[in-house]
Amino acid sequence: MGDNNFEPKIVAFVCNWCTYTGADLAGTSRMKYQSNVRMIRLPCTGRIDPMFIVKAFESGADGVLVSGCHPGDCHYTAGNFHARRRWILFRQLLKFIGIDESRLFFSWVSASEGKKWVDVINEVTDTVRKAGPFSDYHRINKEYTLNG
Amino acid sequence: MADLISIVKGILESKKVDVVVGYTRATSPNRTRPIVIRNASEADALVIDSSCLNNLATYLTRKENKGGKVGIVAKGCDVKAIVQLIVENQIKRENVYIIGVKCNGVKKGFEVEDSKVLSEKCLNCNVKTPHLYDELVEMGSDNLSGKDEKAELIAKLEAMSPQERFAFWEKEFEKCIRCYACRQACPLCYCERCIADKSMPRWVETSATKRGNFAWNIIRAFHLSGRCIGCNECERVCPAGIPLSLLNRKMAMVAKSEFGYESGMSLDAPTLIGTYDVKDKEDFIK
Amino acid sequence: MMRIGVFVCHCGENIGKTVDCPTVAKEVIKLPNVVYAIDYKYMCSDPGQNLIKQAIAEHKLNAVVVASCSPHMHEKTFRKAVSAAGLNPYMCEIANIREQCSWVHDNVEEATKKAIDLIRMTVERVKFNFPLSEIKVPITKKALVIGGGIAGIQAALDIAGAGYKVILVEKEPSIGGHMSQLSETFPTLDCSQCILTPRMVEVYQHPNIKLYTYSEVESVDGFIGNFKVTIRKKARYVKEDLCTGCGLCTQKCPIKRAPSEFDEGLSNRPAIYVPFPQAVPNIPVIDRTVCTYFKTGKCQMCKKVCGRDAIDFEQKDTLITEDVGAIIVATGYKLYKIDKKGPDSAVKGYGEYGYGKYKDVIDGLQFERLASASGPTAGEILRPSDRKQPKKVVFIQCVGSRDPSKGFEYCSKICCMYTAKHAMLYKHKVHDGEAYVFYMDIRAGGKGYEEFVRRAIEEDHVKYIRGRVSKVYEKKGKLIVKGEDTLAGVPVEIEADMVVLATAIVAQPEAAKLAQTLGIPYDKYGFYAEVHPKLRPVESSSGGIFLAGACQAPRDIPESVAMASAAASKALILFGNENLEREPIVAKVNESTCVGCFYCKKVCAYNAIEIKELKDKKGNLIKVVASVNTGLCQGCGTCNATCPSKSIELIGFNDEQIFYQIKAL
Amino acid sequence: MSSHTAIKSKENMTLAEEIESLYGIDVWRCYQCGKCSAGCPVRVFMKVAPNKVVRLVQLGMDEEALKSETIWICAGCLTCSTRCPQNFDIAKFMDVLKEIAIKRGIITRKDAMNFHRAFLKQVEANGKAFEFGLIRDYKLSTFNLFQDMDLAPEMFFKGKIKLFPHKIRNREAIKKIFNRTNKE
Amino acid sequence: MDIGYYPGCSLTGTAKEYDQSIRRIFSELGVNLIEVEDWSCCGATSAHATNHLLSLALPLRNINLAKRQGLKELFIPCAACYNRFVVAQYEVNRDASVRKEIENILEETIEADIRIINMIEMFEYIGKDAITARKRKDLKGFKVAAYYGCLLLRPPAVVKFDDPEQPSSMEEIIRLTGAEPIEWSFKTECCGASHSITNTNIVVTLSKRIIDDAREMGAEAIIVACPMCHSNLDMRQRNIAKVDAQHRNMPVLYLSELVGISMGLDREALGLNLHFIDTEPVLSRFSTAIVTKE
Repeated sequence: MGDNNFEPKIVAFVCNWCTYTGADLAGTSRMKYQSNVRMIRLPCTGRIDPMFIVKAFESGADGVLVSGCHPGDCHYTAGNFHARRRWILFRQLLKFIGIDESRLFFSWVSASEGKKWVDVINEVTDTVRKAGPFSDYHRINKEYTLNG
Repeated sequence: MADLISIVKGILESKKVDVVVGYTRATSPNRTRPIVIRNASEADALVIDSSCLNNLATYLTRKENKGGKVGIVAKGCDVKAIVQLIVENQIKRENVYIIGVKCNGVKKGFEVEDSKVLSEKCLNCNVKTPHLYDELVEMGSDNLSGKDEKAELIAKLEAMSPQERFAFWEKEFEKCIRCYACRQACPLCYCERCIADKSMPRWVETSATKRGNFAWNIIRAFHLSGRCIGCNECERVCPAGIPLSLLNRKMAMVAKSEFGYESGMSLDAPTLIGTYDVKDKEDFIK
Repeated sequence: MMRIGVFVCHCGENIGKTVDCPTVAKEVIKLPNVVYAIDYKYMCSDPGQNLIKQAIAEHKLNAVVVASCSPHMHEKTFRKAVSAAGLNPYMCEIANIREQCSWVHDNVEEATKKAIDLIRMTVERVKFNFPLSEIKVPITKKALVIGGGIAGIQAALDIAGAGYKVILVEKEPSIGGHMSQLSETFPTLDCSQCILTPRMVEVYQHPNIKLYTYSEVESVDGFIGNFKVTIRKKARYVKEDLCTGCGLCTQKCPIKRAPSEFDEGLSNRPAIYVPFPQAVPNIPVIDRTVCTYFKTGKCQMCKKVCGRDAIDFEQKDTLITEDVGAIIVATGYKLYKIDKKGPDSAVKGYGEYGYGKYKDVIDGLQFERLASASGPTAGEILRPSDRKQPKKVVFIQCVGSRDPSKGFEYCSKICCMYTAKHAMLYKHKVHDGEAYVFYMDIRAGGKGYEEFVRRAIEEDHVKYIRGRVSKVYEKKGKLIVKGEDTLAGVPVEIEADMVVLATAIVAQPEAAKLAQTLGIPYDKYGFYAEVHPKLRPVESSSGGIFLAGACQAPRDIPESVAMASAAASKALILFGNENLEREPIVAKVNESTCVGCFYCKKVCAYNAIEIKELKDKKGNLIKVVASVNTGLCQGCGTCNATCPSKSIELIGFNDEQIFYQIKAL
Repeated sequence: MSSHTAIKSKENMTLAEEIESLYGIDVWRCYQCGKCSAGCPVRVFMKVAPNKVVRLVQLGMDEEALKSETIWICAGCLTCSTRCPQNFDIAKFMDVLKEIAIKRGIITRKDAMNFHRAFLKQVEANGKAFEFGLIRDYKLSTFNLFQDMDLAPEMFFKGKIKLFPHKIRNREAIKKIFNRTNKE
Repeated sequence: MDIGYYPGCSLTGTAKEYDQSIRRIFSELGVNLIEVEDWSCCGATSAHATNHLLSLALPLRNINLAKRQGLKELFIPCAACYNRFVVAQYEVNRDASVRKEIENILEETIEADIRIINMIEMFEYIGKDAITARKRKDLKGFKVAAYYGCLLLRPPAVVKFDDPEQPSSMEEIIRLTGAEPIEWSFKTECCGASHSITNTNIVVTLSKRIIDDAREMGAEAIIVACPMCHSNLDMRQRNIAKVDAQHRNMPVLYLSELVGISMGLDREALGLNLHFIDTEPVLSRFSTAIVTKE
């Protein structure tokens, strides 16, 4: 599926202290990566609400990336631990509903891992590009129900 | 073992409780409905048998009951809900007087005259004798039986491709008319202002669009993850017949397999959300 | 009605090269509520900032979006600018189109498109910003200094000198750190202990400094201005208040052959010992791993001879808690122990240099002890194997440093200098001796450093050979050093009597653990990370925690001292204020919808959620809700994401702001 | 491939670029510490030290590098690669230079080359090495018939050298391998 | 116990005593060596020195043969072959494109997951107890130098065998026989095998340094686990003698021979008579008569 000139729309929810800083580092080191991802900066992965992910798909995202500090490195000591537990559940729920690993991604990227950020972005972008447009969700975004 | 009615009379007269929530015979003979007993004289209306399907715990968080002392007739599954409510600071243990019911399973629906079909929620029951109570009463057995079609369906869904699963739910959620009966019946949906009613911002589209229905059903299932005690009231009351218990049960399975957690079982066990283990699995995180 | 201005920065070529800024400005002006948009070469420059101020006035802007570099760079700058123009600073948001756009993409079209998207999203977000004002938090004007090396000593003295209390925690029995082990110091060759000891004593006697030696930081709670620290005071088995430091116990202790840490194993010490004569405090400690009493339950010689009954075998570790407002981390470094093989022992270790196999192959600190007047040879250069004077000594640099395959990529920085010093000291002590130094590059970029190295070469005739040594092996009692002079392009073999390895400077083994206790980031080597490599070199990314000395990267003495004073001044700047002004990014409860399930309380790492009872006028309870202690709340927003009914929201990152940012995707 | 190597056609590649693109060896890793030369057991037999050969390639003096006898004197003992602080596989680098030198017909040490040819000839023909044939062919190629002749009879007597090669059954497979690996 | 066996060319010729001793002792130890069907040469130095692909294709052909025979482990006593095999396996497992290339050359898919075992690992594999149990003669007082050479240890990241600079595994096997390994500095130095025929002078120089150091450190014999090292150190002593009048012969034994002797096996059976340097002077004191232990 997915025509070759399809450019996926991807949104990344990242924590301000690790991943966002790591992404800045990738910039200052002039590394290059694909331009499909739109970043939304949050203080901590703990702040990332499952509703954000739903909303992202509702807003036409083909893929969503969630990224923050490595376990133990959380600027707020435990935000990422709570986030991780939340994701374990939420991700299984979405999977059960039909939103799988080719749409939803998670990573730990520290402030010093500019290179890793580049790799993650490219990998995510390639995966989503391969999976093609999230036509399922795009459809329900448009269609009304019988009762609607 | 003392009988229900005398217990209820006793606790009302001794002012142990202000009200008692229980079951009474409904218009059709093979079904019951909830009843709130305020004085001993009314207690004779109470019944307890295999048609006492409802989870009365949902009445405990009703505004009008808050504060006061409530007596409640509760099967094991209902007690799970009570436990969860206590854990989540919605009621105080000392304010609820639990009349536990030793239960051999309740009937599935009332469609059929004198149905012998066992309700699905009873199939894997691990609390036939409630795990928390102040008084214990017995419910007669009319050896019901049934098979767990939902379990099979879950397995079937898991075997499907994501697209197929999506299609399945698209078809189901399409039926949703957003009456929120599921929410109303759920003992653990006690929020005074549900996120679905929040307008700034409007996370969940109110009109019954496909998008809105997905959002609602996803968030409902997620908010109950690690909390749902599996009474299936949501599914029972759903006028559109959406198999909501699939979602709840799936998440309960995840909670069990990932964290060995089962909700509503203990007053002092930590909640699933709100705690963490440094060693939580993260094989899915890059 | 929102009137938003968008300011697109070229950052010279940095953004302008890959993002078509004029087009971006033309595009974003079309966005609803955007009433003004302009691009400019340098928005952060004075004219750039004035541009913003004027626009705010002329176009009655009530919100501003600056599309420029990372908010970590200039968010503060621009927020200052807008507030100067009478707008609330929190009505200004940054769209990062440099670090996360122009610098990481080549394709102008794509980059421009992305820039527009990012701005659109930020514009939507800023519509839901509202004016905020800083939160005031009181400050505990007392500092904790972790590590009693030269950096910690300097920082403690500076802060104490300014009249504030200091808690100094040192994990060893005495303060002094590595500097107390050194013989002379480059480039002046003044005696290390002669300049250090007075400082150590000053610390000990200073009325404002409370010294905890043989102690470690157990846990740290709280935040800038208000830390609560728990210190573990390890059992010394000697009552500090009674001991006079007479030293009788150490003389009488029957155990004599425990390897001395201070002498890097080149000499022995008793089981009850003072690490070195000038130790501060001059109070012994019992090493229970070798003490006969602890092993067999017999002996107690020290107890018998102690006139003050200061020995206490029953002593236990004690936990002390202290409130401090600032923390200075000065935990220093370790030398890479090259005989230890790495996890993948097939590829790690330096077997080719025979360290640990040949007695006369030693490391830099061991040579310091050999050269030190207070050392095991009283400053005479005698090789460990037979205590003979080595006539030919080879110094090998970059052992473990600049070596990705077996050691670490980085340069350890100080080895070039101390090796030159070692060679020089050796030549001064052994006039007829020969000193060879194998080096890759000589890095002597400090005041008087290059001159110092030249002196070693020109006056003391130390022979510098450019090339890494491949192997050291024993033959007929000599250590054969196989090298190549890469300048002459000829192989060289030297029959040496002793070989000194300038091993890499590495982070303390416990560094990562402490970092996690403190909640400060560290690099992959375990060195602590500064917020900004150039402009904020002594600040960790956690407010109120500052870095000094070699715990941040390999540092020499002058640098460590400079960092220490810098870190001290950072703490003093903090103490200069009565209150701390904190960003108002804190959680807020909607009491009308909160049902008091307190999941927010469960996930809060700062105990910032308190239980609040709502009562009616008659005073009867309406309901119980959560409420936020803004002093404790650090603004992570975990509560916000956890709350099922969204009855608690993080100001500055509230649901609406994020919602519309996503919606504008 | 590291960022500083632009994609070029093989023809107009420098030697450095060629060995990086074809063999994944990045000569820029080498920072000329000389540890390879320092430990090289056959260093004394070389006019140009191993690290210098790398340097020549870094400087784009490709001819000089390929012409240096060093690459042929290398005994392939891997001491250099094992100790290189930069994880630069010099031994492989030497092999690669030999391979390229052969392709370009720059062979400064005929003896080594002839030996390899002779050896592989036997393998190609029989599927196994055949000392007698090897030594015979090699000696003929060097016209140094008498070297080691004192050892030969004894080896023969000890049955260490056979007069006739032991051939494997599936020699076709071997032929195929040789043909396919000898492209260009 | 069954185990795959790849002798390699040398063991059918110049190093036949190595093969002989191996077959002898392992039959004693109840190990059944299953020779790879129709195995071919690994290409040795000549291949990897001149043709990268060839140097990978040749060993991998044999690995595939072994796999097809259903072998899980492959014992390769020749250090040179061992090295070529391990490297080839490593290369294709590391780089998919290389794998593809070789698969095209061989016209067959490669499953390079066979466990390759060198001489020393082989002894560790069958278990030190098994060896001690079968010991009939204690070689106490026999001072030997364990010589590893190059190809058992390097490149360390690939062979992942022993500490490349200070190895000790061979010494442990030697100690089982009662012989006493000496500490010396040349155990990993190269003997220049690849130049054996082309540049005898190089070989002579390198071998001489090795032998001299061994003798200085008090060794009566050198123990090797590589036919290349053996033919150099053993055969080339003739040439050394030519350039160094003082040269005294230093017997060079294969590890398998040493173990064989400690088992009290017949020296002819172990092929000791095929050495160039007579081993009798150092071995005569351990009579061949089998001392069965009570």
